[in-house]
Amino acid sequence: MPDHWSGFSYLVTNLARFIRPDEVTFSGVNSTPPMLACLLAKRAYDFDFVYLNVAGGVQPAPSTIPISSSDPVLSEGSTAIFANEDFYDLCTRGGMDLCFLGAAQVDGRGRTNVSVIGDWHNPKVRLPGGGGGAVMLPTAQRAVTWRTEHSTRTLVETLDFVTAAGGLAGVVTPVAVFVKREERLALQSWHPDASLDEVRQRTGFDFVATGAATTPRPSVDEVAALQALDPDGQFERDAHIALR
Amino acid sequence: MPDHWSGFSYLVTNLARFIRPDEVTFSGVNSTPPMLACLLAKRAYDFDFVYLNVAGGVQPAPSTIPISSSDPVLSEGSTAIFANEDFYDLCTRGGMDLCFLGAAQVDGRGRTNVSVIGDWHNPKVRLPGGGGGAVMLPTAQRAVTWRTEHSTRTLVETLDFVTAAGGLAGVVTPVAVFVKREERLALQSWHPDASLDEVRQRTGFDFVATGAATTPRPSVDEVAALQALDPDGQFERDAHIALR
Amino acid sequence: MPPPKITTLAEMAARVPDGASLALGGSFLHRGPFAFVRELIRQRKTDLEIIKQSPGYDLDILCRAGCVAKARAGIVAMEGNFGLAPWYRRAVERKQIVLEEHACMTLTAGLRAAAFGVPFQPVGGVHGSDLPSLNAWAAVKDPYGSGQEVWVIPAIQPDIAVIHVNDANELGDARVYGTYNWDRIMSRAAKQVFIVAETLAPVRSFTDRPELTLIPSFMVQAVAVVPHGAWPGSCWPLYEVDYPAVEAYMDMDRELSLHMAHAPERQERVDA
Amino acid sequence: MPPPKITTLAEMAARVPDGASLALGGSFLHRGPFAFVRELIRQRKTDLEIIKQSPGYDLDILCRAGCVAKARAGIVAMEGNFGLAPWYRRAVERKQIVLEEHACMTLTAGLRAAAFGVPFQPVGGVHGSDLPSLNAWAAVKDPYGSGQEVWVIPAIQPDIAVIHVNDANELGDARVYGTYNWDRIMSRAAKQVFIVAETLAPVRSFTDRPELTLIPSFMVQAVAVVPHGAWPGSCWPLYEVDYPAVEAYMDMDRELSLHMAHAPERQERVDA
Repeated sequence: MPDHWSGFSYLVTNLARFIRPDEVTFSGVNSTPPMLACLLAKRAYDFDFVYLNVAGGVQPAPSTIPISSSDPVLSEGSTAIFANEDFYDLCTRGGMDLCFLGAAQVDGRGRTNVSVIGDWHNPKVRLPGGGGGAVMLPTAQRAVTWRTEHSTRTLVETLDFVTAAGGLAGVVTPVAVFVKREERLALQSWHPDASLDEVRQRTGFDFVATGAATTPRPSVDEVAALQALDPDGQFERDAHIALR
Repeated sequence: MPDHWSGFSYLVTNLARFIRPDEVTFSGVNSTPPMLACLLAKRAYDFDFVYLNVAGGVQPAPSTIPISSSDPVLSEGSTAIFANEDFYDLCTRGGMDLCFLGAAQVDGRGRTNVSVIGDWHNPKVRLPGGGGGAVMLPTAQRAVTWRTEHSTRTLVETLDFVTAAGGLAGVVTPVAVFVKREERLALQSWHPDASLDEVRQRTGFDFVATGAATTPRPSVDEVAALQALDPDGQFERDAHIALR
Repeated sequence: MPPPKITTLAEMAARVPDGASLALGGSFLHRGPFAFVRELIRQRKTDLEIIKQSPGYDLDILCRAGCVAKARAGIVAMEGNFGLAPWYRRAVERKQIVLEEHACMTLTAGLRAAAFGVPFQPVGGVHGSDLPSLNAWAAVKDPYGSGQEVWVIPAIQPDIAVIHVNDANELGDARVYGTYNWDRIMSRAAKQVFIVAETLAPVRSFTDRPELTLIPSFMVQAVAVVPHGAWPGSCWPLYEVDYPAVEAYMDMDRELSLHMAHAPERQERVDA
Repeated sequence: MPPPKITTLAEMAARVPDGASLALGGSFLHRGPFAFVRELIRQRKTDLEIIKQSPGYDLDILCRAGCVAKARAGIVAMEGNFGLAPWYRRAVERKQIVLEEHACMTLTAGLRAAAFGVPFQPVGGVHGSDLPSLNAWAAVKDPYGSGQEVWVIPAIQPDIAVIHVNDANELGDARVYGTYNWDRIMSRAAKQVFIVAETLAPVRSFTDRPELTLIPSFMVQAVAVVPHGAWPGSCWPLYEVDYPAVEAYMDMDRELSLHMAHAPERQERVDA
């Protein structure tokens, strides 16, 4: 796998790399890549962190990896049920260190749109809507999102609608990792098979790339963990992620 | 017992008589007489009502009658635990039909003081304090209190401090029952061994007594129920209630 | 004695007037009152207002059947690998329903206000979002001088909360295994609570462990026992999502009646 | 790996700095962290702020020992047939402590504001009471035009919530049988949570029924296992109030040390 780093593996692995020791980390609904990232981090890294999820799980040990990232199996092995009001309140009072949140469009200030393509009142595409973002993005210590498509449609200069503001701490796509720097998204690294030029061309907003380099390839432990989570490649196939 | 109706029995029985079929009725902390009244009503009356209490009980069937009216035994036999936030929220959103609340002083508008005798900042007697009243009295459909002493010290023209306003629906003492009428407490009935004159003399606030009469003596069922709750008279002795 | 609370799914749905606002329990494909929702369709309810932080199949199929006038929701999707909710999406894009778009927690704040008996509820975050102006939400400055401004959400009181649970008893008490999602606050905010239960459990099992009861009997107006009633969704730990059934549902060219005919509550009816 | 959370009562109390604000769990004579409170006295803590809707013995004995600077409370009494809390009463009347008098639910509203991460929390009722002017509480008019005015309470964030529970495990999860009183919101509002447990239960018993867990491990900083630690109060269903012991405590002429010497955690120490 290190020889050909798939977009799927790149996405999941780099989401996992945002997870830090001992922190409280949350993955939500409609969020298969961060769910896998949390489970990967539990297997691949030699530190512990508090994994909470939208299924009420607190440090769960699910017996199977579900298709739905809100499946109650994700609370299996948990010592407590931490239900929805509980984890939202934890976040708004400042106790959520890292929160993975979905987005359809992301702008250069790390704001997100999950509401609509086109005008809200005359939608071209009605998207899922507000979800966790508007409350969690500004109140989590760090919020990270992902896009399975890296394009000027998804990483935009101007959002069609600002669902959530507050500034993402990170964005991962199949070819790049952005982090927050001075209230803007800055490029941290790019896929070894891509280039800074390519990332610039495929990104709708301007960004700083000072110090950016190719992303370190997945470690043996990261590869093994993802392999264990997706032994027959079903998640990878379902994700339909292409580098280009 | 009907021949000599003790102040204790008068108090408990007349508190019970405020309970109505199918209503949600609550008894709280520091509230032995209403606790006994709820348990008496369950035994003596041929209707059902929803008995909630501060120990989290929902329709409990306690195996013993506790000295403390917040004793967890009061949730024994309950099918649910309805904890403190739950019953307060129920009350503030309008779902509590009848609420028994304690008071040290009551005025003619049915407001209560449970905070202080004397000036709040220079107390002669520091009383227990706010408790449920300030929130529950104005939001319960009906709130009823009791006093074990009927005097101008307890039923006053002017409260030393208004802990809770909103207008009590009823007040029971060892010799009288008051109910709310046109935003004031009006005398409903008096103990067969007392008189309207006596009640007037011993009450610090003016009240209307139109239609008031002697209180109906306890029924056979009421007597039997209280006897069953207090077979050796311990609660009656502990209550130290004298008619005069 | 109060009237018995155990009733049929059909009778329970019949108690829902056209135009009622319904809070639906569960989340996405998990533990939703889906048998109840299908019964609303069979009874051709109209003008419903659906309140749910994370609806999916339930809101979608109700939109498909033309039962919905308004949705108040946080995030609407089929989830799993199914993406957007197609009939909901179409209903919004064609302006067949009114959408009040929330964050999950702003909707919850509105439910909290109703549950707490206050006219509005402050909520953390939301700053910088376009949602407040969309919904004409107000910000209130902290009267205690912190300088903070906080968004407040007006009370949201559903007419009926409909909750699918694992166990209920004949008195109306209900409990859930695994996460209860948003069902607790829904049950406290709504004027009435209807329970759809997998199992009618002995009262004794509730008195043995009353701490597990999510919704106490006195708050519940009706209980229908519908095994497998969360189909095609999951009900932990009894059954998982029926993915092939959801996939078949997602075929927009396939008749809705084919899907409805496969519903377990339908089967049960035939048996009964 | 995080450091182990199981510690001794002495070490746990030693982590409380003078001047700390402590939310104490339970209610009146029931399931209070009384062994912990006595250990604070043994360690001669001063200037504590005690936060509890319905304190009794705990606040009283802390006042008696001179540990308290401020109390934020709803209703203070010994309960049962014991009436007022004598040493607390004396401390207030002699102005040895500052009292912030609440209704139980206004204190809870302050805790809710802290738990919800908002600067203030609306609360139902309170209208007509002298408490708002006493505490300089603000009323906010409903910005949504209902005409209602609602009292709002500023956030109350205790430094530490100390909760006496039935069972804890080595990870820090805690559960309670019977009512949890106000402990849930206390545990969510406080910066830290200390658990005093009757029993150290297997982790497996928590994973078997995670719905019973009141406070999840990651919110808990320390656990001390102190059987009978709620003495002279009750801990349902293990033991009832020790009424003779409370009666002896109420004798204001009797030395406090005599009462302290009877405490079960003292006995345990001698054994250890």
